[in-house]
Amino acid sequence: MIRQQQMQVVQQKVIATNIFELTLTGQLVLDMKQPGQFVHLRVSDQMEPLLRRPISISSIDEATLEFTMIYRADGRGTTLLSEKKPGDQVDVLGPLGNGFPDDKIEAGQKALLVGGGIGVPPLYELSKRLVEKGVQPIHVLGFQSEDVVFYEKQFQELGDTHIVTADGSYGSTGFVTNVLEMLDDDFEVYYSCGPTLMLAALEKMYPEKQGYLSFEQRMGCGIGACFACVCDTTEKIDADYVKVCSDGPVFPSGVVRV
Amino acid sequence: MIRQQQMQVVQQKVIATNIFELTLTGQLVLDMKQPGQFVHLRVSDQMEPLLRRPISISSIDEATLEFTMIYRADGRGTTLLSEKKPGDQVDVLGPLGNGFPDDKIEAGQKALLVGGGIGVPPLYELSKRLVEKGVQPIHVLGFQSEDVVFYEKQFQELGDTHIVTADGSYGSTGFVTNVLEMLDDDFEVYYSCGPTLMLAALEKMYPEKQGYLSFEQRMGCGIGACFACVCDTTEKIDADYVKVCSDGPVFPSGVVRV
Amino acid sequence: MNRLAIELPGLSLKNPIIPASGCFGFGKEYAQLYDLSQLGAIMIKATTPETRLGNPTPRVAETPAGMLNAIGLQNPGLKKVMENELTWLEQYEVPIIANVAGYTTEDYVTVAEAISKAPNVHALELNISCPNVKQGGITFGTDPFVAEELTRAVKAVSSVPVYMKLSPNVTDIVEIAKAVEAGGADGITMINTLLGMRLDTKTGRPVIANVTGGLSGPAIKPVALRMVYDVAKHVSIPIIGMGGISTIDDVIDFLSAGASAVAVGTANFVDPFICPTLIEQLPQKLDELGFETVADLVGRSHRL
Amino acid sequence: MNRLAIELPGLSLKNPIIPASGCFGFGKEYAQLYDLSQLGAIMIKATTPETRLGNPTPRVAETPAGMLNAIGLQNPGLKKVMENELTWLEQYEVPIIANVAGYTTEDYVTVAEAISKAPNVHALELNISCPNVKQGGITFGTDPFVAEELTRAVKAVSSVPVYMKLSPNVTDIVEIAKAVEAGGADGITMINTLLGMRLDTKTGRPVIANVTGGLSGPAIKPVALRMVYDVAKHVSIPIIGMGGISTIDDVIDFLSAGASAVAVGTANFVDPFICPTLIEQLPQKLDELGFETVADLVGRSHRL
Ligand SMILES: Cc1cc2nc3c(=O)[nH]c(=O)nc-3n(C[C@H](O)[C@H](O)[C@H](O)COP(=O)(O)OP(=O)(O)OC[C@H]3O[C@@H](n4cnc5c(N)ncnc54)[C@H](O)[C@@H]3O)c2cc1C
Ligand SMILES: Cc1cc2nc3c(=O)[nH]c(=O)nc-3n(C[C@H](O)[C@H](O)[C@H](O)COP(=O)(O)OP(=O)(O)OC[C@H]3O[C@@H](n4cnc5c(N)ncnc54)[C@H](O)[C@@H]3O)c2cc1C
Ligand SMILES: Cc1cc2nc3c(=O)[nH]c(=O)nc-3n(C[C@H](O)[C@H](O)[C@H](O)COP(=O)(O)O)c2cc1C
Ligand SMILES: Cc1cc2nc3c(=O)[nH]c(=O)nc-3n(C[C@H](O)[C@H](O)[C@H](O)COP(=O)(O)O)c2cc1C
Ligand code: FES
Ligand code: FES
Repeated sequence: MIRQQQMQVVQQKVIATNIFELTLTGQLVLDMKQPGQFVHLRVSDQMEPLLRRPISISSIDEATLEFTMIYRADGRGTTLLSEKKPGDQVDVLGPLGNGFPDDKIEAGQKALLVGGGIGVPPLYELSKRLVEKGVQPIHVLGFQSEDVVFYEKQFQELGDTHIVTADGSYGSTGFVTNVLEMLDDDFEVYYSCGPTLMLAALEKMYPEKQGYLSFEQRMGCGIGACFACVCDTTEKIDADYVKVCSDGPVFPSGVVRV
Repeated sequence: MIRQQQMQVVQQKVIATNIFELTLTGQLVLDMKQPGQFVHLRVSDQMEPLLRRPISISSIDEATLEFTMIYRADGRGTTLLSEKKPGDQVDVLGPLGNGFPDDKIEAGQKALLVGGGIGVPPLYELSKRLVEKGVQPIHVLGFQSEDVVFYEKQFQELGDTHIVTADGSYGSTGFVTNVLEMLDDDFEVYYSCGPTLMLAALEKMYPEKQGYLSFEQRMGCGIGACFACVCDTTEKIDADYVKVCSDGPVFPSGVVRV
Repeated sequence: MNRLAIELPGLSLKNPIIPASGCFGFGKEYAQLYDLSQLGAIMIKATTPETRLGNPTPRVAETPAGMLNAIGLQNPGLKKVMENELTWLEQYEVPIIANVAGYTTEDYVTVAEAISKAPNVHALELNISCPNVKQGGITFGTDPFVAEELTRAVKAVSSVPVYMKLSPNVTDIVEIAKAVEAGGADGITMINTLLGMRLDTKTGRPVIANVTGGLSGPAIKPVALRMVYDVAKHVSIPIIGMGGISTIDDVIDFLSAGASAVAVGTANFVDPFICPTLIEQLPQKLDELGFETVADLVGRSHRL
Repeated sequence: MNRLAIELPGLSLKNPIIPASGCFGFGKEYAQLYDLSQLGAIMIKATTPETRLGNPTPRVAETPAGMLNAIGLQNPGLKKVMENELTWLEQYEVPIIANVAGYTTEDYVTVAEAISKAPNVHALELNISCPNVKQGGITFGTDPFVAEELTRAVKAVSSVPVYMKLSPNVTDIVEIAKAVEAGGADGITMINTLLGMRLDTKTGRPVIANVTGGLSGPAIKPVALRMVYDVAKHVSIPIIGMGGISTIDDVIDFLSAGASAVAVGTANFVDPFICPTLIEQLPQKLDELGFETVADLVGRSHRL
């Protein structure tokens, strides 16, 4: 169920240059069912900035009623968000959208998880759930440069983790595709979140594989009412368009025209 | 000199229902020369609420570089201001305008200080300075009701203090004029800040006395450039109009057409 | 007696709060959050004769205390709206105001004639002002003669009262209001969005793929309020006011300026529960202001 | 070479940052805060033939990310402006753009002819769009024919280049821009304020004594930017852009949209040091964006 709730900041931490990890707590966590879903946050009680910001859920802890997000403080909204301190309230609308299905793969099989920059966070909860299920995840995570790399250790604890930076300042040099070319493709399903160009490259690289891709669009309502976030579709599905917020943000590969 | 400075909150205290006492510190305090001057505050770094809020200086402490304001949290801006905590910064433009002159009266003489509601604060610094000078102040302070009375003790320490409330819930009942009618008029100068109707009543009551009245107007710039805050004048002065922000807020009685 | 009730041509509103067209889809999404029967009415998304896929994305951009949109009237088309959306909405006790759009008088007439026959459509709102669509559209709302003729044409075929939705992008909105009144409009809804633009400062490119978009949200409230106030002075048909409403005070201001009911658009995106919240706050606000009914409050600024 | 310099008819600007008319008086107040010689130019307060006392107060009201004003062109009149204000301003190395207002063509002609002879007045800005003044004023800016004729009349008597200041309260601003260009205008300044209103929710009364006022500040930036972008596409005389500018990104956006320089109004009230701050930030911003000069940046959105 979608709810709107004032949730409390438990922790706010800088984990890389301009990259923040924010943990909130509240009952709404109990409704978070799938990795890859997102929340729509109000960053201010004032009328400016006005709109909510969509941020992916990066890990969920039902026991403590806490969930964590990782985001880059970039524009006005995310900068304000980064100023929230423990005890402050954040107005959360969520959980929204459809995440990564974890029922497409079985214990003992391998899964490929490919993240680009600020698209990495939702893969963390996914990977945890896959591991719990007995699936073996392989992580390929691309970043701009060393100073914005985050969560390497956390992913390593869950499975093989390859870091690649565009400027070569850490891990291998280049794009995630450069790493992927050198890896076996003995995985069952791939999951990815990151820049659209990256998602497009993956679809091209693994035309025969089952894949799940998380897309981004500018949003208004976040719940499917305003038609701000539509994407064109391919012949693969019947609909003329899909909405990232309510039909996605995760779609099977081949559905969204990239 | 007028300056713009990020000043630090030292203390924020509720002193009556919705009435706050806010103490800030910074070098700007050294420029505060006169009781009755005001500061123009930005209450938010965001674009809404947009304009600065004019608030009177209620006491000045050069030694500690601190000054205090007393304000009612009413609209959007003052409510935001009331949420500032010790250590937070407030963007202050000031000191602005011309305050109450304390050179119109001599040691041993009596001064009448009449304040209405949120017009009371600037009289506090004035009274302190008069007392320092050897002047004997009489305070007549009007409020709506008991729950919004403030600073009674502080004024009592400086001189005779009469409290009057409109609903009679504290002190005498009625308006400041009801109290004034019962007092001697053996004072040299009167000083007042409060609703315009009150100021007008005072001028009528003491046509022969020297008086100084502090006026309010909606403001834009606060420094005399935008012509938002003009008041009509009487024949008593040459100018067709005066600006509350830069010519006032304090004017000799009889200057502003009320 | 219901203090919040308002009677308008075709519309017996249990309260004056209506989600604005394009900001509420066809209600399905918000129905997940609360019971739509609470609402005064629902203004559904613009409907055109055929399916429309709208503009390329990005379609929205944030601006100071506002937002731009260039959705481009995306909608499933008349047939599907009637079969799927309106039928689905019948489960709720709420009158529907069908927003009608098009590029020719025939488009409007086609949609108006058909959609006005749906049992739960109690009024039409003619979107003659959408600034997002390149052909036509814009002219209907900016030329008094054209606006009057269109009103007349639609009135001739509609089975329910017709409200004309005015564009604020005009020199003289009173002139347009008078024209649609002369054309037989039963009411006016106003305002649609102001034409605006945002650039990506880094690249210099428009953020909205369509280059320009419609500005809505709190930023435009002063313009909307002024227009409602002016139009209310000069026409005698009722007005449904909108533009930046996001608090109960905003509702009061539009009613005071002469609107008989209000629509809430952008604020739904900021707070999806805004409409029920406003409905809940209204009685207490009436008490505070010393008014017995909403109807008593309508137009009070003109009576001072 | 000065990277920030811009050459416009009559104006050799050392940088493109100009305080907007009515928001900076005649400079005296801001001169207490910083050296006015830093500024690209100064647009002084509207000058009319005679002293004017303006509208009753309240004259300003805050709105979401904006403000309304109805000052009503208060100014000391032509004679005193020339004798006191302009003479005083001569101590600064800064070109003055004299804002001219009036209610008849003769008013404009009288002020323009005289004030254009002041040694430090390098250009005129004709305020044909002030929405605050009840008589006249409004028509000059909303009718293309009238605007063209007025331009011609003023051009005939002015000793310096003439910029026409456009009103945004029109259906088609490009039409007005083309008209003033045809009338011989040397440049355009835009936009003036949008007509708006605020009510006191408690009483239902207009907050501004004049009932309506002009909306300015960040709220109107999207509208202003769209208009500058559209006009730049259709005229070849230069534009000085304004409307809601309060950050260096706003400056870049207006230049990108086609303005050759910008004016900053309301933001002076929020941050009295905004103009020198923007001037200081501009070179670094040019570096970031990879532009050598301000001139290179002008109109880049049209070249993408
Ligand atoms: C489903 C989804 C999940 C996301 N998850 C994450 C995440 O986990 N971590 C993270 O750092 N970022 C995430 N993003 C991107 C994030 O929403 C934007 O970075 C953020 O909205 C930018 O806001 P701002 O205030 O910093 O920028 P501003 O420039 O002030 O934003 C202005 C407007 O544009 C919108 N906007 C700007 N960039 C984007 C963008 N890339 N996508 C969508 N809207 C945008 C804003 O929401 C706002 O409405 C996600 C986006 C989507 C759609
Ligand atoms: C010289 C001067 C000194 C003042 N000193 C004090 C003081 O010491 N303590 C105190 O509580 N109040 C004082 N006021 C009044 C105070 O400025 C207003 O209460 C405050 O601006 C209201 O802001 P808001 O955000 O609460 O209201 P909002 O309704 O959000 O304000 C909207 C706009 O109206 C303006 N405004 C609203 N009421 C007033 C008013 N009464 N006077 C001027 N502008 C107003 C605001 O500044 C703002 O621009 C003073 C006013 C002036 C002119
Ligand atoms: C995303 C979006 C889509 C809109 N679509 C329509 C539409 O289809 N038909 C219409 O008449 N108005 C449409 N509008 C305009 C609104 O109905 C309303 O007139 C306007 O947004 C002003 O109200 P607001 O400030 O409360 O949003 C749309 C507005 C937005 C923000
Ligand atoms: C208080 C105030 C007074 C103004 N007076 C004038 C004026 O005298 N002449 C004029 O042409 N424009 C006047 N304007 C309009 C501004 O010059 C400018 O065009 C408008 O405010 C938009 O810019 P901004 O959003 O940066 O304020 C005034 C604006 C304000 C806020
Ligand atoms: S954001 Fe409104 S439909 Fe997706
Ligand atoms: S507030 Fe601008 S002149 Fe007084």
